[in-house]
Amino acid sequence: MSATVEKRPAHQLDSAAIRQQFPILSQQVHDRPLVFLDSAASAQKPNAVIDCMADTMRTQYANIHRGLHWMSERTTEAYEGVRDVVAAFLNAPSREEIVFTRNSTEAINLVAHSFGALLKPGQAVVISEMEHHANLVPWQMLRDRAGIELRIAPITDEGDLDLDALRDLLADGQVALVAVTHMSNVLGSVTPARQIADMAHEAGAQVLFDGSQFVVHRKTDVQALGADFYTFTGHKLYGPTGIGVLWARKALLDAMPPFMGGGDMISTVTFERSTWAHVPHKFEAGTPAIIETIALGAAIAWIEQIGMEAVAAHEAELTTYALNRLADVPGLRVVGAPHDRGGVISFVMDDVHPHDIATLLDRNGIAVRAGHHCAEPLMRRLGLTATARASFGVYTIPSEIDALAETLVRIRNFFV
Amino acid sequence: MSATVEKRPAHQLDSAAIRQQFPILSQQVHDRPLVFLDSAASAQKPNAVIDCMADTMRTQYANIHRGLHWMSERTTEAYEGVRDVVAAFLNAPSREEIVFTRNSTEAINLVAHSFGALLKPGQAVVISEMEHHANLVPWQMLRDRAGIELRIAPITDEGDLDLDALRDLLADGQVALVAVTHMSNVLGSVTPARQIADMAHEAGAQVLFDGSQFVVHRKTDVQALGADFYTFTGHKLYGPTGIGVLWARKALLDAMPPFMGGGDMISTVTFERSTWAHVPHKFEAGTPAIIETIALGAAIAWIEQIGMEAVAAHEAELTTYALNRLADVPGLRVVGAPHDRGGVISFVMDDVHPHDIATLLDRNGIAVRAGHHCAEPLMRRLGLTATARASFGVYTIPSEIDALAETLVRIRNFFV
Amino acid sequence: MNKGVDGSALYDRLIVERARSPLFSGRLEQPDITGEGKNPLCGDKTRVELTLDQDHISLVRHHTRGCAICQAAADLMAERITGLKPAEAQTLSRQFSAMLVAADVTSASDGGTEQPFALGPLEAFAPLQAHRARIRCAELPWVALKEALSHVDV
Amino acid sequence: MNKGVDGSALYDRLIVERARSPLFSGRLEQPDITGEGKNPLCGDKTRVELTLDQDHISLVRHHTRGCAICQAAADLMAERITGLKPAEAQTLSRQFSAMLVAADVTSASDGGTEQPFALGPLEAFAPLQAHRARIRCAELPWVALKEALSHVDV
Ligand SMILES: Cc1ncc(COP(=O)(O)O)c(C=O)c1O
Ligand SMILES: Cc1ncc(COP(=O)(O)O)c(C=O)c1O
Repeated sequence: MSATVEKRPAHQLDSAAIRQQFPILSQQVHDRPLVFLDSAASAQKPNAVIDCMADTMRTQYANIHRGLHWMSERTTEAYEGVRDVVAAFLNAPSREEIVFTRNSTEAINLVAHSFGALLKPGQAVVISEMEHHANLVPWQMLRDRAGIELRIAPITDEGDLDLDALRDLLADGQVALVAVTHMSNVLGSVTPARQIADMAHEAGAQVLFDGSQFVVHRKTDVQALGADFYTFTGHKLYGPTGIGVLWARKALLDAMPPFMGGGDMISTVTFERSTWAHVPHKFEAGTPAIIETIALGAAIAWIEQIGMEAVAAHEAELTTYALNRLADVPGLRVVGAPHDRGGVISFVMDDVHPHDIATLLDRNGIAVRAGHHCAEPLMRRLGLTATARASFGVYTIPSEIDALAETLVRIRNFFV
Repeated sequence: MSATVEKRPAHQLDSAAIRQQFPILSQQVHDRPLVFLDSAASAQKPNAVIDCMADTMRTQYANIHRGLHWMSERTTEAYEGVRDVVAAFLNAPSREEIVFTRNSTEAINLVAHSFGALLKPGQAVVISEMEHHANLVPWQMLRDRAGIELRIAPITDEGDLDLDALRDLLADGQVALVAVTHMSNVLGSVTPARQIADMAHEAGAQVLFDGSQFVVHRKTDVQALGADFYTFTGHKLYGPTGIGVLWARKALLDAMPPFMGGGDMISTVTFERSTWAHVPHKFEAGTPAIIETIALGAAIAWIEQIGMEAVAAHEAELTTYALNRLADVPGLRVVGAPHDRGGVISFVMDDVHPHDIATLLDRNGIAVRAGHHCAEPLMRRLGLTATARASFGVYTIPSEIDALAETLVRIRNFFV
Repeated sequence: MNKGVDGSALYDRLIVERARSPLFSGRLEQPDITGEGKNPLCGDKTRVELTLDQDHISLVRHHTRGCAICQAAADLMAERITGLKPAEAQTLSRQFSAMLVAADVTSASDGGTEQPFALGPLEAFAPLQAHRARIRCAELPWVALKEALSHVDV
Repeated sequence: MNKGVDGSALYDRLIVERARSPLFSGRLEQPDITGEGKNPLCGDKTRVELTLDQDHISLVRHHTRGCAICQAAADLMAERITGLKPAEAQTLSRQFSAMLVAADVTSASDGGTEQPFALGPLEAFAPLQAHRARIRCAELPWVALKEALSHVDV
C-alpha cells in the first residue's frame, strides 16, 4: 500500500497534521481503524470547532441581543461577528444578507415560504433532475399550496445539467426562480453556476444555488457567480449540526415576508399588529443556535487558514486518484461522468447490492453511504434504486482510497 | 452576608457541588465574581452537557438515519434515544410524539403552520395577555394568513390568568385552540394548566402550553395536565442552543401536514408527488441538530439525577428569600403577585430606569435582564415600558440574592 | 489490511448462497394469498405468494429485489414457514424479530406464553443485532408475509 | 462586595445630574425643525426641537423618556450644538458616534478631512465603549437630531 501512496502527486496540504486535529479519526470501528469516506453526508469536526463550543459554554455564554450585561454583550459580539466571517467566506456584499438557519434544508424552505409568498399562480420555479430532496420537496409544497408550476431541467447522461433544455424551460418568461444545486451530492457534478445565473437573469428569473456540497470543496463567491440566493449547511463544513446559512441579496430579503414569528424578529408588537425587525433579524425568530453559530465561525476560520485553494487541489487529486483506483475494481461502475466533479463518487457493482457493499465495507472499518442519497428522482433517472457513495474531506488520504478499492475487490469475490 | 445565609431554610440541593459543575460560574466580570441571575433568558451549561457534546464529536459522530455504517448507526441510536428520554421527562405516552425543533419558537410556529392549516376562517385561537412574543406573533401571522380570529385572555392585576374571562372567550364554541404559557417569563406566574385544559376541552378546543419556563423549574406531566401540545427549549434547561421540543398527541401530529420539506421527512419522492414519513419524522426535515439533541439528553439526565422535586424546592425557597430581600430595597416594586410563582422576579425602581439598573448591576458582576422581555403587550398591560428581571437556576445561591439586594440599594443611592 | 473481507461474521455462507441462488424465488400459478413489502428508504421490494392446504401453508414463492440480506431472508423464510399453520408462522415472525433486536423471545410475543419455535437456519441473521440499520432488510419478507396472512383468519 | 456601587466609571456625575435635572428639556413654542428618535427594543423615546437663526442652531429643547444615559445624552447634546451650524452639528454627531465605538474620528467621517470639534462634556459618554448595548441609548437624541436636520439644506 505504501508503494501506492508514493505514486500520488504532491499537494500542499499537510494531511498528517490535519488528521491529528480530528480526534475521531483515531477511533476504531469493528476493531479496524476508521476510514471515514462519508463526509458528504456530514463532515467530522476538528479540535478548533470542538474546543470553541466547549470554551464558549465554559467561559462566555448568555442569551444574546436583548441583554445589557457583560456575558450577553460578549456573546452577542461573538455571534454577530460570525455574520462578518460568513459574508467574507461567500464574498457577500453585506453582513446583513447573512441569515442563520438550522441547515440548508431550512434555508431553502425559508426561501420557498417567503420568496414563494411573492409569486403568483402561473409563475414557475425550475429545479433540476439531480436535486437533493431539500431542493425539491419545498418547491413541490409551494406548488401545491400556491398554484405555481414546477419545471424540471433534465441532466445529460454524463450527469451534467442540460443547459439547452434549461434555456427552453426559461423561454416563456414565466419562470420566477431557478433553484439548482451547485454540486450534486450523488454525481459530484459541479454546475456552471455563472452561466445558469446569466440565463436565468436574461429570462427575468432569480437564481438560487444549493451550495451544501460546493462550499466545502471550493472557494465560493456569490457575486462572481451572479447568485441571488445561496444556501449551505454547517455540519458538512466541519462545523456543528444545527446551523446553516441563507445568503440572499438584500433587496430580496427586504421584500420577503418573515418565515417564523417570535422574539428577536420583531420591531414592535401589539395584539393588533406587529412590525418586523430589519434584515437579517426579521428571519431569525427566537433564540438562535448561538453556540453553534459561534462554532461555525471557528470552522470557517479553520478551513480558511488551510485555504480553499489548497482544499480544492487536495480533493481534486484525491478524486482523480480514486477514479483511477476504482477503475481497477472488477464489476464496479462509477455513476456519472460530469465535466467537473467535486470529491464525491457514486458507484454500483455487478451482483452486489449497495447496502451489502456498505455493510461489508463497514465491517472493515470503512464508512461509505448507500441508498438514494435523498435524491430519489435522480436515482430513477439513472435507472437505479441505490448507489454506494464515497466522499472525501480535507482529512482524506490516498491510503484510505487504497483501502476502499482493495476491500471492494474482496467484497466482490465474496459474493461472486 | 454569611449571617444572612444562615437564616435561609435548609434545602436538599448541594449547591456547592452543583456550582462546581458549571465552569462559567467561576468567571469574573468587571473584576467581580459573576453572579448570574439571567437563567430565564438562557441557563448556563454543566460539564455533563459540555463534555457530552465534545465527546460526541470526538468519538462517535456521523449523519444519522440513512447511514449503514457503525458511526452512523451509533449516532442514530444516541439521537433516537433522546426521544425516549424526553418522552419520559414529559411523561408523554409515546416517543413518536416527540418532535425535535430548533427552540420553543419553532415548535410553536410549527403548530401555527401545520395545525393552523387545519383551521377554517372564523375559528379562533385564544392566547393570553402575558405571552412571550413566541406564542403571539405566530398566531398573528396565522390570523392574517388564514382569516382566523385571535382572542386575548386577560390577566388579573396580580398577574394570574383570568379564568372567568377565559371561560367567556370559549363560550361560543368557535375556539379551536387555547395556547397559553405554563409559566410567565416576566411575572413568574404558573398557570393552572389542568383547569385551563379542562375548560378548553369542554368547549371543544385543543390546548397548547408554552412550557419554555416551566419545565426548568418543576416536574412536567403532559398527561396529568391534559395537554394536547407542549413546547420547550433546550438552552433554558441547561442544554445547548439550537434544540427544542414539540410534544403533541399522536392523533394531532398524524392529522397535521408537514411544516418543512426535505430529506428525512419523506417516504417516497417523485417529481409529481411526495408522500410523508411517519411522525415524528414527518416534521423533522433535513439533518437535525444531532449533537445538540444528544446533549439535550445529557442535560435532562443530569437534571433528573438531581431530581425535579429538589430543583423545585430549591427554587421555591430562593424565590421566597428573594422576595423578602427585595422588599427591603427602598423604592423597589416587584411587578405582579401571582398565586403561584416560579423562580422569576421582575421589578422596577422609582426614578431609576431598568436599563440603568441592569448596567450598574453588571458593573458589579451581577447579570440581570432589563427590557420588555419579548412581551411588549404585557408591558403595556402593566403600564410599563420595561422591567429589570432576576431569575434563578439550580446553581443560584442565597448569597447571590444578597448581593443583588445590597447592590440595588447602592444603585438607588447613586441616582437619588 | 487483512486479506479476506471480514464479512463472514455477518454474511453467513448460507445467506450468500441463498442470495445468489434462491430456492424459492418465482411466482405461483394460483396463489391463495399474497403480500408485498417495500422499503422506500432503499427501494427494496418483495412479493410473497402462498397457497394454503387446509390450514397449512403448503407452497411459498417470493419475488425479491433487494440486497443479499433481504433476498436470503425471503428465501429462508419461504423454506421455514412451509408446512406451518398461519398462526405458527406469525409466532415465528415475532420470534425472528425478537432475535434480531436481541430481545427476549417471550417479551416480544403478545401473551408471553406462546410456544417457542426453532428458528433453525434463520439464526444465520443473528449477527444483524450489531447492524441495526440492516434489520429492516431481513424483516421485509416478513412484513410481506404479515400482509398476506392478514387475508386469512388465524 | 465593596460598599460603593461601581458605576462611577460609567455614569459620570455629569450624566447622573443631567438625567435627574436636565437643563434643556421641554418644548419650543415655534420650532423651525423637529425630529424624533425611538428605540423599540426598550421603549425609549426622544423628541428634539430646534430654532435656526440664519444658519445657526439658536435654541434646542428635548423631550425624553428613557434611561439616564439617554436623558443626559439629549441634554448634553442640546447644550453642545447650540450655536453650531447644521453641518457642524452633523460632523459632531459623527465624531460622537466614533468616540462611542472607540473608532478613529476621521475614519467615521465622509471625506476623512473634516475639522474635528471638541466633544467637551460629551466625552462623559466614552466609557460606554465597554457597554455596547447601551451605545444606542446615547445615540438616540442624535438620531432625532439627524431627522430634524434632514429638513434643512446643509
Ligand atoms: C415563556 C417563553 N416562551 C417562549 C420562549 C422562546 O424560547 P426560544 O427563544 O428558545 O424559542 C421563551 C424564552 O425566550 C419564554 O420565556
Ligand atoms: C446537495 C445537498 N443539498 C441539501 C442538503 C441538505 O443539507 P441539510 O440536511 O444539512 O439541510 C444536502 C445534504 O444532505 C445536500 O447534499
